Amino acid sequence: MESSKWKGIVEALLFASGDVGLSIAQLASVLEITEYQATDLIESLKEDYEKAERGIQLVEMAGVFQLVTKQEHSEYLKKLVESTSSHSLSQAALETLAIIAYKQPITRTEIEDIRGVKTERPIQTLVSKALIKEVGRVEGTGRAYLYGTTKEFLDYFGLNSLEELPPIADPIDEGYENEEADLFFEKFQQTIE
Amino acid sequence: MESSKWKGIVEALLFASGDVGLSIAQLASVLEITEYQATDLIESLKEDYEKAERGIQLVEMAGVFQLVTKQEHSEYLKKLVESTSSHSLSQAALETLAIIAYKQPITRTEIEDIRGVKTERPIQTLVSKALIKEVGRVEGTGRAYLYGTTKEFLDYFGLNSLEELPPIADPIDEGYENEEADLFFEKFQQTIE
Amino acid sequence: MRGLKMSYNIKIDAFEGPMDLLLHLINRLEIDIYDIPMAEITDQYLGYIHTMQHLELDIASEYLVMAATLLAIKSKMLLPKHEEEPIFDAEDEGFEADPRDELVEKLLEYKKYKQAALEFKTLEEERSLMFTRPPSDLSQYAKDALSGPQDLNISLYDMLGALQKLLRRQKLQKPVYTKVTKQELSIDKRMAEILSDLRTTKGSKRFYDLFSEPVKEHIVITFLALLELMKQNDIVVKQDDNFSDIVITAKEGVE
Repeated sequence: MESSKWKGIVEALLFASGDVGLSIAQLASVLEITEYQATDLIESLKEDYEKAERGIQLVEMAGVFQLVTKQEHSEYLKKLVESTSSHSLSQAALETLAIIAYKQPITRTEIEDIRGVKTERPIQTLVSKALIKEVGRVEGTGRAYLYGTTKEFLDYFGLNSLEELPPIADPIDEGYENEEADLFFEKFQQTIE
Repeated sequence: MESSKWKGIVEALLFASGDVGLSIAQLASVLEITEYQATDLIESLKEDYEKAERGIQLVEMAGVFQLVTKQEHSEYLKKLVESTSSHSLSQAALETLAIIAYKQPITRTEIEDIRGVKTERPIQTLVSKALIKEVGRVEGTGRAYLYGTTKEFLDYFGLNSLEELPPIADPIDEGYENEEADLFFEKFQQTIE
Repeated sequence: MRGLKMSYNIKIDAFEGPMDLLLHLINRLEIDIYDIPMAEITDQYLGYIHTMQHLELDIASEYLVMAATLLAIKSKMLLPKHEEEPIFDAEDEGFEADPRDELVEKLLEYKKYKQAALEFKTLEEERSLMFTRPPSDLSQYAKDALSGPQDLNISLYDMLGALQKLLRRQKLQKPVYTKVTKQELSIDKRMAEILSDLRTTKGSKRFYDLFSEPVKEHIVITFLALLELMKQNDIVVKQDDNFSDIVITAKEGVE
C-alpha cells in the first residue's frame, strides 16, 4: 500500500480513538505492521500536522498518541464555548445528566468510568443549574459524594417522578471496569499463592 | 489572515466540536466572518480532505458539519472496537420509523393502521434510542401522543435534513423481495403437503 | 416434532404481520395486486394460519382479524352485482365499489413504507462505517452562572440524544487490545524482561520508564513483577528524596 494511504488510516484511527489515544503497539497490531513502521507513520503524520492549514496536532502523552487542537487556536475555541453555552448544556453536561438520571445515586468516579473522561466540570455545571445535587455519601473510606437528580430536574422536564423517564434500550455499561479490576485481582491472587 | 491559517482554525473548531458538529452560523459568528465566507472555507476544507493521505472527511449531517472517518477505512476501525453484535434496528423498528419519518406528526394508532400490527414496543425502542420523540398531542378526546423524528434520527442515518429522505417509490410493478420469508414459505408448504 | 416446532418459532419472525404475509403471498403467487383473486389468496392465507395452529404457534390476533376480513371480501365478491343500485358504499356515484379496494389501498400503503424501511437499513449500514469522536472538553473556557434550569433551553430528548451518542461512542472505546494483550504476558516473563532491560542500561532504569505500555494489564504485571524481583532480592529500589525519581537497579550477578 502507498504511504499516503497508510497515513490516512492512521489519521482515522487516531481521530476515532479520541482522548483515549493509541499506543504504537496498538497501531502496529491493528495495521499488522511492525512497531518500527508504525513509529515512522506517526512521525511523518506529525510533520504533516505542522503545516499552517492544519488545526490539529499529534501529541504523545503517557505513551499514547492522540490528536488535539493546536494551542494557537485556543481563543477561537473559547469563543465557540461562549457562543453556545448560555441557553444550552454542553454534550458533556447532557451525558452526565443522563447517566445520573438513570443510575442515581452515583459517584463521580462511577460516572467517569462510564464516560471515560474527567467529569468534574459538568457536575459543577449541573449542580449550579440545580438539576442535580449531592444526595449522600458512600460508606467507608473516601466517602465520595453520591449524586442524584433534583425536584427541579423533574419540574423542568415535566416529569412527575423518575419512573416517567423513557426507558433506555441499551443498558449503560458497567461491566467493563469491573472486568479489569477482576483481572487485577486474579493476577494478584496468583502472586500471593 | 491567510486562507491556510483560516482553514487551520476551522479544522480545530470542527475537531473540538466532535460528533455534536458545527453549524455555518456558529462558524461565522466565532470567526466573525459572513456565512458566505464560512461556507467557502468549509467547501475548501472538504476538498482537502478528499486526498488519500487524509483519513477523515467533512460531512453535513442533521444540519451541522462534522468530521468523521472515511468509510473506506472502516475495516481497520472495526478492529479497534469490540465486535458489536448487530446493534442495528429491527425490521419492526425500521418500518415504524419509516412511517413516522414520512408521515410525522403521527399517532401510534395511525402507525398501527398502516402496519396492521401492534407497534408499542418498536415505538418505545425508538424513543429510548432518541430517534423519535413526542411532538405534541391530538386535540380532543384521548389526546393521543403525536410522534416525530429527532435530530439524532438524521445523524443516525447520515441525513442532513428530512428533505434528504429517500423518495418513497410508488410500488407499482415492483417485486416484493423477502428471501427469509420465501424460505419460511417453502418449509411451510412442505409441512402442509 | 419438537425440534420442528422450535425452528418455526424462530422463523415466524419472517413476517412483520398479516400485511407482510399477504404481500408475500401476492408476490409469490405472481398476482396482480390491483386484481387480487380473492378465493385463491384467502385459501393460501388460511392455509398458513391453519399450519401455524397445527404447529401450536401463538397466532397474533391481527392475523385472525385479517383472515376474517379476507373471508368477508371474498363473500362480497360472490354476491350478484346490481347495475343501478349499488349495494356497497360507493364513494363515487354511479360506480360500484370493488370490495377489494380498501385492502389494496392498505397493502400499497404498507408496501411503500416497507420499501422505505429497506432503504433506511442501507443508510444505517453506510452511516455505521463512519466513526466520530466526542467533542473536546472545553469546560476550562466555560463560565457557570449560578441559576436554576429555567433559562435553559433543553429537552429530555437532548439528554437522551447525548446518552445515545455516548453509548454508541463507548463501543469504540473498549479497544480489542485488552483482549489481545491478555494473552501471555506472565509475571515471570515480565520479570525476565525487566532484568534484561536493566542490563542494557548499565544496570539501572527509572521506575516510570519501565511502564512503557499504556495498557492497564501491562502496568499491573510490571508492578507485580517489580515486587517479586524485590522479594527475590534481584533488584534494588532507591529514591533519594520524596518525589524524586525512583531508580531500579539490578543486583550484580543476577542472571
